[in-house]
Amino acid sequence: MVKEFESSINEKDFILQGIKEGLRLDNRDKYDFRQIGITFGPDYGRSEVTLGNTRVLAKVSCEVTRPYQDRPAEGMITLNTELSPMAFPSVEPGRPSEEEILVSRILEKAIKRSRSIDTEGLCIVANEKVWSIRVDMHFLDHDGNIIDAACIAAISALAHFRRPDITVIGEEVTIHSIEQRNPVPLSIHHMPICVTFAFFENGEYVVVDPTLQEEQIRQGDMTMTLNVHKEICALSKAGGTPLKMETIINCSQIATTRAKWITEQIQAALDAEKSKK
Amino acid sequence: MATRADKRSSSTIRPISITTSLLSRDGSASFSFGNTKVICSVNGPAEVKLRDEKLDKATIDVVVRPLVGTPGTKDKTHEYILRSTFEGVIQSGLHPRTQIQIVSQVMMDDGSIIAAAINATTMALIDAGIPMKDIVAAISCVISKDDQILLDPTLQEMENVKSFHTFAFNKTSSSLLFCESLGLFTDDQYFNCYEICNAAASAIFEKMREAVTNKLQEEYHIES
Amino acid sequence: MTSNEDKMEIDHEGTELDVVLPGDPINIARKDDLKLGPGLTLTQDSVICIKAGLLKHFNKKNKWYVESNQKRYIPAEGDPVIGIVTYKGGEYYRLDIGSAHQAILPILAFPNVNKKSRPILNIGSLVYARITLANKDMEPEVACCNPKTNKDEGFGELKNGFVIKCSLRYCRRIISQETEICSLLKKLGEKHEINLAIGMNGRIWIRLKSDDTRDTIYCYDVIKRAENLDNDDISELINSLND
Amino acid sequence: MSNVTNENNINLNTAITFEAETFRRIQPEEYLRRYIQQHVRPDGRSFNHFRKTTVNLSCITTADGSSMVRIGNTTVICGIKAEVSEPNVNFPKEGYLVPNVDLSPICSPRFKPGPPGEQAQVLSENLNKLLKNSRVIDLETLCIEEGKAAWVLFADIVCVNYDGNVFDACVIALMSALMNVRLPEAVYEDGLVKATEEKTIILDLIRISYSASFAMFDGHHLLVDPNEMEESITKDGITVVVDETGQLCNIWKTGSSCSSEQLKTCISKARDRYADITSIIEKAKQAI
Repeated sequence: MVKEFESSINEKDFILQGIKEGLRLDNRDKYDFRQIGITFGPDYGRSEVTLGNTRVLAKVSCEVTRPYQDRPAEGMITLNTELSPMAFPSVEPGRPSEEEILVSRILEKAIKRSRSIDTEGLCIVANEKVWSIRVDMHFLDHDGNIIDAACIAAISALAHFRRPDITVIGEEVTIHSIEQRNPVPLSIHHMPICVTFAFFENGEYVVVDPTLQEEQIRQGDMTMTLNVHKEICALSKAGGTPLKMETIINCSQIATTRAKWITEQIQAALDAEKSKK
Repeated sequence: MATRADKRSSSTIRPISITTSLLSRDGSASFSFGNTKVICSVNGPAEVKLRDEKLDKATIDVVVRPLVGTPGTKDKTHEYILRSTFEGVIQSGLHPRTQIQIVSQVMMDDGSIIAAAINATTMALIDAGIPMKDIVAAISCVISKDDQILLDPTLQEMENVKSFHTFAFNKTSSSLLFCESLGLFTDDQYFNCYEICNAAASAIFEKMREAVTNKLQEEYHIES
Repeated sequence: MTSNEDKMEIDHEGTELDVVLPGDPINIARKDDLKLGPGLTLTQDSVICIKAGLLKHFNKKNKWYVESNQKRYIPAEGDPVIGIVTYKGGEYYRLDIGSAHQAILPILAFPNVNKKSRPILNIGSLVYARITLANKDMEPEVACCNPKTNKDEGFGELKNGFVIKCSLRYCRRIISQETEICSLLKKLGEKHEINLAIGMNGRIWIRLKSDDTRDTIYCYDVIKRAENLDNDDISELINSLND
Repeated sequence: MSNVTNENNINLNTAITFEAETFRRIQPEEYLRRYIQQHVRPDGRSFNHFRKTTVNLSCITTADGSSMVRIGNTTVICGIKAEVSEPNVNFPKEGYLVPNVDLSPICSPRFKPGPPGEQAQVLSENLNKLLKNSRVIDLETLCIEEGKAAWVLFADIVCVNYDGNVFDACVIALMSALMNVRLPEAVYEDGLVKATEEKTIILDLIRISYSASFAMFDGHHLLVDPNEMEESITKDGITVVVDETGQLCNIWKTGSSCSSEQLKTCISKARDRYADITSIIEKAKQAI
């Protein structure tokens, strides 16, 4: 159990002073994201995202299972966001920390609850066999804003994923291997993108995509999940300083432009991958 | 010599790639055999939990995370393998009452995962500057249905084989540190695999030396 | 550049790279008055290497050591370090210096202090101190004054400014005044008046006289970037400073 | 042997002399080294001497097959319970054999209550891999109706007394319990499985494999069947599993280095051990 690295008062004061003057250590503007790197794995559904020094790996896999009784004709999506001691040294394997619960809840809302993936399309034989899609998130390095990086990784992995093709004759289901029939992508309605804000001095100063040092001194944070059509899927403001309505509206404008920019980055990476194949 | 699906001869290893210091931890490294890739991070010697504290040496804590699914008994066994293999090699007596935490994460799974994890751990420990009296290299092989020994098998080559072997050797005396052999095999087959993997291990040690040399050249800006 | 014993001098023993890995046996001709530095150890009869890095030796003094780099600091006596106060006790402060155990800074380890005039440090403040006791079985101890001269020699609390985190080797290079980095810092000093405190534990404290945030970030960036540059890149960096 | 007075035979180069028990507690390694130098072990055994092994079968009436194995003080009980369930969708013709080792606090104070610790999980995993890879039982013989119903054999192994070398005891217990299993006739009719009252069907096992474990001390002393004290000092060791034809099924070696000659001796000793165990099991079979 290694204590989270605490910075000194001098560093905290300096960063706060910098934010007040609109200056950040890595010379970013207050509404800018860090450099995003998306690399897709040799196998389908594997995406490794770097957001500055924050690094997240998402792996999508599928299997055939029985559906839930109350939704016999719908597939399932499960998300595993266990924090790894690689990125969070002070985490105890087994006992989920408070941060882990917050992160997994936001990602759950962003990817599952927002109906981004069409689950009806995952049904094979009603209340017999459905596809169960599993997204495993692995946090490799944490330099702030793990939520946005994880969301980009999950969405790009789901978009990159292909499941084996199947033919159904009555009860009989045959699953074709990748060599026989080329695999089928998931049907994605829209791409929810998380944009995280950090607030300082009772909401007077706002910063997008905070680094770990900025996260340590923020007084409040908010994560907006929205898609490229300017629709808000989820909004999480868990405690922290109360914010005026204008700040939230102002943040939503910034969030829409950022979400559009990120979606373009994901699309560019996907197209590059397609042309490489 | 029946060549394999990816045109390799039976005793060639897939292309090895090693990168170090890629994470913000004290030491980190990624090791890959072709499409099998494992990232390992080392943190320490650092603060230890009171209940794990040992008075005369460092506590070695290992966490192994699979690529898919939640960690199960298979990963717990890999943790036990990594800890027992490296406990004999790390000079933990130099840092009493501390903890050296090794976290190994599978990035791509195309066979020989435990061998890649052991090699990644060696490189991560070197990157973290943890004192060791020797280093460890590991390699796997299978004996196929027609009694052919295939070195460094891919996931596909590991299905319906007669037996599957993983060996880990140390560098100086290249003696055996870890071995797991499963399936049905005779003594000669076992010792054949032992020799082939021993030779392959020294090739991996050369790759490790090359990686360290390249990194040092970069750091000291001396073109070799 | 011949090295003398007392100054911590990096000996530029030619450019031929003698890379060693843990476990490599080192064959040493002269066994008499052999001095083994960091990274090497004696087993039964032979010397083996326990860290990866470059093997260096001074044949005059038959002193051998391995020059390696790492991020995790291992306390060594006499090292100046930058610590963060994490606990304020009656008799001592506890500092986090980035090593396995936190360092103890006794209240009396300040120049001309007595029971009454206590130094005021609170949790989270930065302290520049020298390691007085370092041993693997005990918690390290630091002090902010030189017991002989009872002067603070620059040690004590560091007020505002910022901290650069870097590898241990970079700090060693700066402290040993390698020419390129010296000239870089001098050049930087001409533009902005800076004072620096170099901690051997991979932390460098930087504060500009003008306390201007923009310039401090500029200097922070220059020093951080110089870590991975080689000598001629650094001179390029120096020329680029003029504009 | 263990309470030998230390005045006479331990050479007195060490100035201070201890009561044997305190010496063992302070310097366990040195204590063991003194014995090994005299080619004897603290409990009086020679290096190649397995502890007294006894097996008795069907000791649990409610289980479909059970056995209790004692190797010296290490006591392990295996109970196999058969149930019916749907076969895996990818292997419609196969039943399941699920071994699980439980090292509960009863057997030794080192185990805490709660979920299985690392050692228990490693034992279960190694047993599972042994069964799967060296095909002890053809899982298709457990199939009742393809794709619909198949037998699941839950093999729960509980360690009652822990005194080292639990893996050997578990392997013997599992194999002997499998031999002891009696299953009822089962037939599948439109969604229901009908099983006859008396249980007569015996599992046809393709292979019976037994294991032998060794501890390596100071790099060149091979101690057979280490007890708890020896295991805690030498930490890890070698386990060799052979089957009735003498073919190797599994070699598992962790910890400090060893040479191939030592591996050869372990393999030959494992084969000798195999003969002893089969005779013990034969005796146990007549006993029921």
